[in-house]
Amino acid sequence: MNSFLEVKFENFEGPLDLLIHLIYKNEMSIYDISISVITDQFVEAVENMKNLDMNVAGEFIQMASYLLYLKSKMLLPESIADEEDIDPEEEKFLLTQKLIEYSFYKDISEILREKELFSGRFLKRSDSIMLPRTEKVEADSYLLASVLFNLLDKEVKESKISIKKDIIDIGTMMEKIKRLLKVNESYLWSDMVKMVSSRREIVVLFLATLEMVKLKLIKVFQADNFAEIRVSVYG
Amino acid sequence: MDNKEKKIFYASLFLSGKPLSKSFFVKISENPINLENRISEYIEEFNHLELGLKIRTVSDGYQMVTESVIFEELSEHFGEKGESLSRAALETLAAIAYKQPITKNEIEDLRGVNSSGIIKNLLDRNLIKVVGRKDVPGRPLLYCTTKEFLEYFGLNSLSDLPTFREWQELKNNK
Amino acid sequence: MDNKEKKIFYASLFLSGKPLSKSFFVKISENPINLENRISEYIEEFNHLELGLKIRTVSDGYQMVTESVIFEELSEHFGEKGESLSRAALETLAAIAYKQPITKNEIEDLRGVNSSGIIKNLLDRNLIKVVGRKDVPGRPLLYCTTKEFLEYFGLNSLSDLPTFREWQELKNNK
Repeated sequence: MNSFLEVKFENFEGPLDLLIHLIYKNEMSIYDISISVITDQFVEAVENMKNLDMNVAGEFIQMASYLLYLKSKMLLPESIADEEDIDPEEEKFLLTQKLIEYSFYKDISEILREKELFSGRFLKRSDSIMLPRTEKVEADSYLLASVLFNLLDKEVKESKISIKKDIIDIGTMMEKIKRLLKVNESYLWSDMVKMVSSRREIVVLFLATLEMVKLKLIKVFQADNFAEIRVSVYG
Repeated sequence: MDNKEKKIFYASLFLSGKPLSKSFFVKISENPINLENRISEYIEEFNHLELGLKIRTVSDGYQMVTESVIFEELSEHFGEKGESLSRAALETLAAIAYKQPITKNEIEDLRGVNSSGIIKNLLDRNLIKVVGRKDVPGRPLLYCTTKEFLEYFGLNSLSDLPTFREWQELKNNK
Repeated sequence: MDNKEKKIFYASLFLSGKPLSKSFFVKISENPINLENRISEYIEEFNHLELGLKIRTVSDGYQMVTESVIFEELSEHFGEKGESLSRAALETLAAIAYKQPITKNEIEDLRGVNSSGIIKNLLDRNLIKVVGRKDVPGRPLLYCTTKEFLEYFGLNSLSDLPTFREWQELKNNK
């Protein structure tokens, strides 16, 4: 058995990486590699990997066939090679250049790894702190008005512009009272007043209550002068 | 050892940028006994270094801030952006100021364009706030202007805003 | 006066989330003559205070960071835990750093493997950026490293990395 069996795919970034591994293992000079030896071992490694892992990346297989082709060309006497064919020596040179360049980046990536580890120990804050503006920029309220009224165009009547909208009308309030009386049959008036939020709503509540008494939906009862007023379902 | 605790104290405040509570330091301390006293010393020591930085105690915590003597110089480069509102923001704000409480849809109806981004921005700037939901299908959020809005425009109350008639008069006299 | 300049220098670095360039300080300085020398003094002074903080020169500027001796204590509570880069990512970055601007095809040619996923990841992490298109058929995108790349690796500039020739000499002397 040979030592390349343990070669695992995930340990190599690509075919160039594996080639460099093999060159080191064989203690070859990267400037003078034996295409024949390297090809045999590369093909063997790829075959082994194929057995272990079906998803052998295409790049490895491509490199394997390229190396086989190159090796066969180098074995042939020069006279047999036809003219338009590649020059194996030239190809070997190009491959060597590629391997050298790749091993340069590989080494640089090791340097980067060290720098990453070192630099990562210095923590920083990545958002800037913004100082609050203290001076007040007094914008012009006329400008504000102008912007809106222009938007509304001239057809808008002044009456439509109200600062505070009435959210609650008597009808809505009557519905609210009905819902309340479904939960409980009767309430103290003082408690009902606590359920609304503004004076305006108290007035609406009062009017709604009167309206409902008139419609005989509810009745209002006071035991004595100044006693609590009780509101309850009619009937 | 003590030295390390001090370093961690300063470094934490630097990294956070925001106030860190006493309990945070108690939690990360190896020796929480008398920590508060030691922290007081660290703060005093730091504040004597004249670094342009100060550690101040805020409600139940500590914060590293810049010294106020260099505020002017710093605020030019590190001041909060955007003192002036964009036209679109002003339009949206006007719609809210005069029609509040108002939903996003109603604003968009008025302006005729999507206003989500601007509303978010105005909320972030604290010029408007959510006051509830409208009792219509979908129960959309209702927006109102804030106190900061009044301050920003130098108003005492919403009734100080020019009315339509005042605006018309002003416009016609131009 | 001098004191104020120093304070502004420290405070600016405290406030900023990014390294601040020399030119930033030249721009805000009232007296830019010899500023760089004074800055060197400020840095040295600061780094001697043993505050758990230090000012480092990086990415052609200055940055306030925490000291590495308290990394373990701080990292639990602070700092975005970015995963360290994969070997493939580092290799790709190395190729881009030396060959920029470079296309995806050229990177793949150098590495001998498909690199799309890694390029996307590096773009997402802001370590590389697109700087245009190459004037060849298909007009592929061109990539460069960013300032964040320098910051991430604690480099001042790309020239902090060995040149190809330096590397070859080192190799041959082994």
